[in-house]
Amino acid sequence: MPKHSFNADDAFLVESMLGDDERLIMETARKYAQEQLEPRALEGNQDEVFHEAIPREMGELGFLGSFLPEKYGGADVSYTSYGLLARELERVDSGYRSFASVQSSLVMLPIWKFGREALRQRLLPRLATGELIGCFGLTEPNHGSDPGSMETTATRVDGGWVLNGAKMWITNSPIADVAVVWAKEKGTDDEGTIRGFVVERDFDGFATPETHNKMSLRASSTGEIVLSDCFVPDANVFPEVRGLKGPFTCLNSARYGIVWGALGAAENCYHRARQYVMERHQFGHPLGANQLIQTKLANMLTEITQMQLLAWRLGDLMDQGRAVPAMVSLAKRNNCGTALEIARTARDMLGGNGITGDFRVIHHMVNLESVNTYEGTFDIHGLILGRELTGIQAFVPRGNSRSNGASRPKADEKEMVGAE
Amino acid sequence: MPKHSFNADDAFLVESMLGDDERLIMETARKYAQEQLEPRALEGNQDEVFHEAIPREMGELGFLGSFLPEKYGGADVSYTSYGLLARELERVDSGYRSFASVQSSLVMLPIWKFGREALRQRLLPRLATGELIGCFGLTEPNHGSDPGSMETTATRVDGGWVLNGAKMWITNSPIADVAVVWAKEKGTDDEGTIRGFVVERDFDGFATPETHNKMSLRASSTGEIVLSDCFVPDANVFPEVRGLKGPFTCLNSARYGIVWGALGAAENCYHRARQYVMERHQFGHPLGANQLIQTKLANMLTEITQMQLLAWRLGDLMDQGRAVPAMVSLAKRNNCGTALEIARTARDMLGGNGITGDFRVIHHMVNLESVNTYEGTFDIHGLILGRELTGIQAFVPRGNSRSNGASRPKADEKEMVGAE
Amino acid sequence: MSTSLSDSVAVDGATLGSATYDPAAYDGLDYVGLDDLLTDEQRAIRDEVRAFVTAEVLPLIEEHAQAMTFPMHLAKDFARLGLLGPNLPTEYGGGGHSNITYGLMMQEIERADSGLRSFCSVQGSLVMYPIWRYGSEAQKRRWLPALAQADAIGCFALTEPDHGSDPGGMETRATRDGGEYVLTGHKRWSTNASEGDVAVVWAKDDEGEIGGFLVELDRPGVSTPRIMDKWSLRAAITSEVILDEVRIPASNRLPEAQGLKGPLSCLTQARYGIAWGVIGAATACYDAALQHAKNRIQFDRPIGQFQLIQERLVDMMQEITKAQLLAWRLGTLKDQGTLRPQQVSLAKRNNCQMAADVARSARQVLGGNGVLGMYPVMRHMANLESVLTYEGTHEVHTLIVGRDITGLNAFA
Amino acid sequence: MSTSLSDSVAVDGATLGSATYDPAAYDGLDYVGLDDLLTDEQRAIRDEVRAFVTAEVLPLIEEHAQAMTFPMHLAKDFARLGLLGPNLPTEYGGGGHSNITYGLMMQEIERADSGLRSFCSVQGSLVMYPIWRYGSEAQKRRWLPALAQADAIGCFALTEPDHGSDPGGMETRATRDGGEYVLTGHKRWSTNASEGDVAVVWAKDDEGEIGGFLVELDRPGVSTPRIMDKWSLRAAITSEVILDEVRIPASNRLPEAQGLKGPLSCLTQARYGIAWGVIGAATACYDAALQHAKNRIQFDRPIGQFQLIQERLVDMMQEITKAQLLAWRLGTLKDQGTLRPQQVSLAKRNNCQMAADVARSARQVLGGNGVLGMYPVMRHMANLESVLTYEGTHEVHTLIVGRDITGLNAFA
Repeated sequence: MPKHSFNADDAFLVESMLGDDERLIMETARKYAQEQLEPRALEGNQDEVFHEAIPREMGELGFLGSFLPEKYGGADVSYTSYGLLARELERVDSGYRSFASVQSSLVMLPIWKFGREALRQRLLPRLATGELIGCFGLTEPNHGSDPGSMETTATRVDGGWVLNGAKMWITNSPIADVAVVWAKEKGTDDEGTIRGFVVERDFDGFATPETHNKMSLRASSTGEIVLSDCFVPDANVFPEVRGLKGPFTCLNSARYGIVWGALGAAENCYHRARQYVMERHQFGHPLGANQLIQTKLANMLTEITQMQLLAWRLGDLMDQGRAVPAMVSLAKRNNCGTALEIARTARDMLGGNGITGDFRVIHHMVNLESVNTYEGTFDIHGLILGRELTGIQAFVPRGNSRSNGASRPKADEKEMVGAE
Repeated sequence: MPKHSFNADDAFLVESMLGDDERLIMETARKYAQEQLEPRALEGNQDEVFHEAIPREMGELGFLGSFLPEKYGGADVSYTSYGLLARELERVDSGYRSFASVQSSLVMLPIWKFGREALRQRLLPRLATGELIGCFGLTEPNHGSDPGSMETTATRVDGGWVLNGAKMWITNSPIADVAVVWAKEKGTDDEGTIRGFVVERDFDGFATPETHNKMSLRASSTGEIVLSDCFVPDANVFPEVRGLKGPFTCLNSARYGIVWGALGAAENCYHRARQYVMERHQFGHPLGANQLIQTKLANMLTEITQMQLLAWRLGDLMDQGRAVPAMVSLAKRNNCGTALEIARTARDMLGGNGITGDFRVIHHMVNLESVNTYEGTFDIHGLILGRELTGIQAFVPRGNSRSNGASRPKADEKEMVGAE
Repeated sequence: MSTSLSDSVAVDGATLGSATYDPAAYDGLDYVGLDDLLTDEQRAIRDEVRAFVTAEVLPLIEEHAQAMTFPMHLAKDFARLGLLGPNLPTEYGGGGHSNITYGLMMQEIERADSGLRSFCSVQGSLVMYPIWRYGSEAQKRRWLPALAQADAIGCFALTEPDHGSDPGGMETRATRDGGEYVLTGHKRWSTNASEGDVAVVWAKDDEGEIGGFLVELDRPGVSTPRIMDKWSLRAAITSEVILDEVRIPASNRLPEAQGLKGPLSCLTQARYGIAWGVIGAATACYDAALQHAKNRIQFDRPIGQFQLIQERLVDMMQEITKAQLLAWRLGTLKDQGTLRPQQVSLAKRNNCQMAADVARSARQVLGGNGVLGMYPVMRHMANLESVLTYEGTHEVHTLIVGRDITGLNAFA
Repeated sequence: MSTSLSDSVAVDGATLGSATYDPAAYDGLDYVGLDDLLTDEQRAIRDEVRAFVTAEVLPLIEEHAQAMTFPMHLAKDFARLGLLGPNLPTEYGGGGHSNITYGLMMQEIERADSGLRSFCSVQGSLVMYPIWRYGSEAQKRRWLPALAQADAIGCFALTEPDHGSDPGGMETRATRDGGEYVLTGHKRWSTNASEGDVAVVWAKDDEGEIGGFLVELDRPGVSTPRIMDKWSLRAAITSEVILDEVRIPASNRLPEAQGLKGPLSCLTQARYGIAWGVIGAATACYDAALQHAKNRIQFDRPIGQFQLIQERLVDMMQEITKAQLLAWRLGTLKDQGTLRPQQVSLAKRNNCQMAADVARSARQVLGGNGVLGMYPVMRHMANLESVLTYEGTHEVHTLIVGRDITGLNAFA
């Protein structure tokens, strides 16, 4: 075996499998993220600030809805490229990747896939430039993992629908110009059917109170969507899509982005920990001279290499049109859970300094608590995979205290999520 | 995302990345292993039997030294193919893969790389057919992780060398016709230099007592090599190679095979556990209907998918000539440690039945204890990686009770192993 | 070095390389002074069993495990040492000891092998206990003294091939026929059955109620084929119990045992013993790993100086110490009569997983040699796979305790 | 639903969706009857502190953590409750309590926040203890009653920016100049310093020996900039202590403290308190997770009925219970006077890791809401990152205990 050098950041040379276009996008995103986002991230986390220039900056570089056709302002890039973007943004902060994921996968994607042509032409180009900001309203206070039980309603009226209800944990909502909102038909023949609506900032009865004092994702903006007799014209309704298929299409795309994003956060924690233990001396040696420290680094690198390969292969399969949702569940669950563990270990390796924002690792650690939870928790994705492997849904417990089988919801209608 | 079906044995469709030749080899090996080896494995483990027909069967199918040039009896196959072979053999039993690894990577490889042409021509073709069986003598009773301290000596005499010493944990030794033995020059100008020798069964002073009552790898043959004034003619000495570079070249190749082999064992445990929990009913439902069981399956599949990707990518890099030893350490450590965990979980999922040989999982579990230990333990590969990442060797502790820096061995001369 | 190393390996102990392990040097583990919580008598009994194990059991146990034989001659020694039913009243031959003493005994005997502790658990907790608790006076007088003295060997027949975690689903039937019961069914995983004199068989009667029946194993229609293909508890006899229209007098039914509560109460007794016993297995593994770490030289120094080895040793010791505390607390509650089965579930779950983890880690400390019988670790590790599983798997105890703390039933 | 949900979130408690958590319903955790091991007085004191925490501390702690302020008005309450130096003799204002009582107090106060327990630990174990143990009679009389009454606030200045795990490498110097010492150096991670009256500063004297010096914080040359950028222990004041040729009378040196043993003995006291304290933090997290699991409805039933949730809850409860036993045993040994520092290391290592693991798992049970201040879990989780690290990291304690059990030194 020849003595090539070993790349401690890319142990299995995954980046060398990328195409030239993909590499260019990756490098552009890395440069932007490190030069423009990293300097703002400390303040963003410390003071709960999402800097308002960011959307347009990202739009200018083509980072928003990049996989959309050019006619709608996208760049028609591969899923792999979309993933690489997410990785570079989250290498700085999960909050920045969350912003871009929501805008791209949860707002632009459904408008493109489900919206009427006029709506597409009116909104997508301006969402792509970052001139407009979007958010996605699925999760409700009492319905996180179980969106099929949502309580928000849409009542048919002349020329449109009237929406009532509240959504929470909505990234971007306080600053959003448009919201993709999911609600159940009420008073129609299809009572209870889930439909999608594009609500705009100036509609009456639309409010988005901000959620303060989060201990996670502080560099992004989070709020609610409160809908009080909010009228949405037919032009803003998704005409065809029904049921949870609509939001799940969006979530699949967003989860795919998270697979890469969590990798970026983990890589950054590993990188910072490695640097720290080489610089910090105790007992006359760098911390990195200790067996207990070296094997922590080795574990991190081993996990990261596998996360890289999973993300790369998933992108490859998406680009070939061969991916299925269970693959996304597998990778989302693994990469988020592993990234969180890596962040905790890195925090620990930084000792007392690790609790300060300056060293940035604790931001990743607290962010990843959300990332591991939203868009389907670690446990829920385990059960999605388990259903795939056994053919049996185990979301709903069979405990003897509820012997009435009739009350058991249909598995297909109930995928456990909790959106971004 | 289209609704392809999900492959529960190959979640990320890794096998679809193989070339046609590779797939053919994989399928041939799988058929042989399942049809010829699987029926013998229970007896092999129960009664400590390595069935003597196996070497010639494998030889006939071209499984021994397959990566060697055809002129020496090999088939010039890719490293990926070699890995696929190892995976199929170890899917049945680590003992069978061990036999083939030793023959291929630890005996044929060094004779081919380091031996004189006459020796190659005399031994390699017969080793390739399985007519001759080889073994590899590096590890000594007091020197497992630290082969540089070996005590076996080679004294120069007219026309050859006289060897004295003992090696242990030698797969195949009781049935071996030739042994590749490593010893230190004694009484020469290069006193202490490690050299390689090919000892043959009929040489005087060569004995190979068998190790009985192993609780691991019982389907393969293990013994010692005892050398008592054993004369080895110059024709059987490796003329050029010096130091640990010789044995380490062999070990790198063997470790690479283990990366794939451990994957096969893990896949088999997962497969058997999955089958069991679907067939076994408790409280009126298949065990597989339980959340606690489903997430165990999901974890196994997630780990196996990553092991597959690691092995595939490592083979790819080996075939491109871009692999370095640290990559092999990373993958060996990960895949063995993970396979052992998977085997333990699978054993547990089989409940009481899991302790019987019939269900085969416990064979994998006890085998993998050895596989995780030999050719560099989990910890040692962690420190090899750690050295790569920090530039500092931490094999040798710096504890204050040994303040005499002079006694510290050179890191390069001391890679911790423990051969097969 | 002209003689074989290997021939002596599994038989004589540590002759491979430098000797790194001396089982006679064993001195238990007591990092937080738990000995002070014991009475003088408890310590004396504990030390007596420990010395017996070192002198009489350790020299032969590995050979029995390899050969899949049970050292039946030890049964009389167990009786002499009071290991059979130690916590039952002396009236019927029990030891009249505290439950802590009982626990310490199980701990020491399992230091040798989980199979030997299983033997004692079955005899004491699964056979003598139900006869004492649910039996008639005649049944007590007939069996308890003989069982305590190892003049009779008992077994417990509850688990069926298709009903492991779910004993309520049992298919074995006891049909009343005049003054007799006719038993038919298939039980599995019964320790001692093929060497035993009597089985406590759990079966459903004509009303579908679960009852306990004493079945002498020489009755027509009983067969007890051994389960031979075991990789765990090889030094214990495990058998099936196949009942083909076996007739027993109606007086062989345990009069006071009604419903699943009967066998479950026995399991609680046995699980209590397991929670203590596995501490012995774990400590044996820790001791072997610690001795090896101090004695094995690599790179010119003991491997115990490696941080990674110390981390393993400290983790083992830490987990054993906490398991000791838990077992001790369990014992005091049991002696006070306030112990709840769910507390026993917690300790069984924790301590078995602890012991399995310790054994696995110890095996790694021992390196390649750790797979050989010269060290007790691989054997303990394999044994503990059974101990993890029997008397309620980890998952079953999770759901028992989970139900206790949430009030919600999550059994599938 | 026309009003905002979020505005009230972090302030008022559980208004998001259905209320799933009521901090006042807290009743500790006692799965194996450990209360019976306590005296009536110990239980009464424990309950008094618990009630105080529920009534006076919990309503305001989240706000302080968010704002990075310490609720200094509580210091007087702590004094009244006897939380400052509870195990020191009453002669100088200490509480004269047993060490178990001291531990219980720390447990209850850390149920609210690790930062509050840190405040008490610093005042009692790191300031009052060294003055009591190593100080002159005059120093004791001058400081101990005032510190016990919270009339004076103390801090401990040992760690330096480049010497965390390795205090022997300290660079701070105390140079003798006639009747004075002149101190120069830079200390970091000093709780309370910027609000304090006196610091126990550890420095090397002209002979290179480590000594303890009482430095009034209003002396010229002392500055104590706060460390503001913290994500952990935000409700505690953490500062640097920068000494620039600070002159103190020679009589401010602690006469009996010689060498590293001085500060290390203080750390042993504090670590003892931590081993108890983190149980409170862990139990608070467990309680929040358990309540949530029972109350949060998804798929028409409480999520506590999910096996995966029960598994988490049982694991948490199991680990907390063992940590309680370890702490209790530590306390009895300390009260007997036989406690060794290595035993404290074991408990600090085990219990802090336990608490961090419990907090992390509890956070997952809480789902998305778990990142908000309406539940105490995210705050505890973040706090415990500091507690894991300070007073000896997990790795340092591994190597301390490892050296103890192997006799081999593996510090790099």
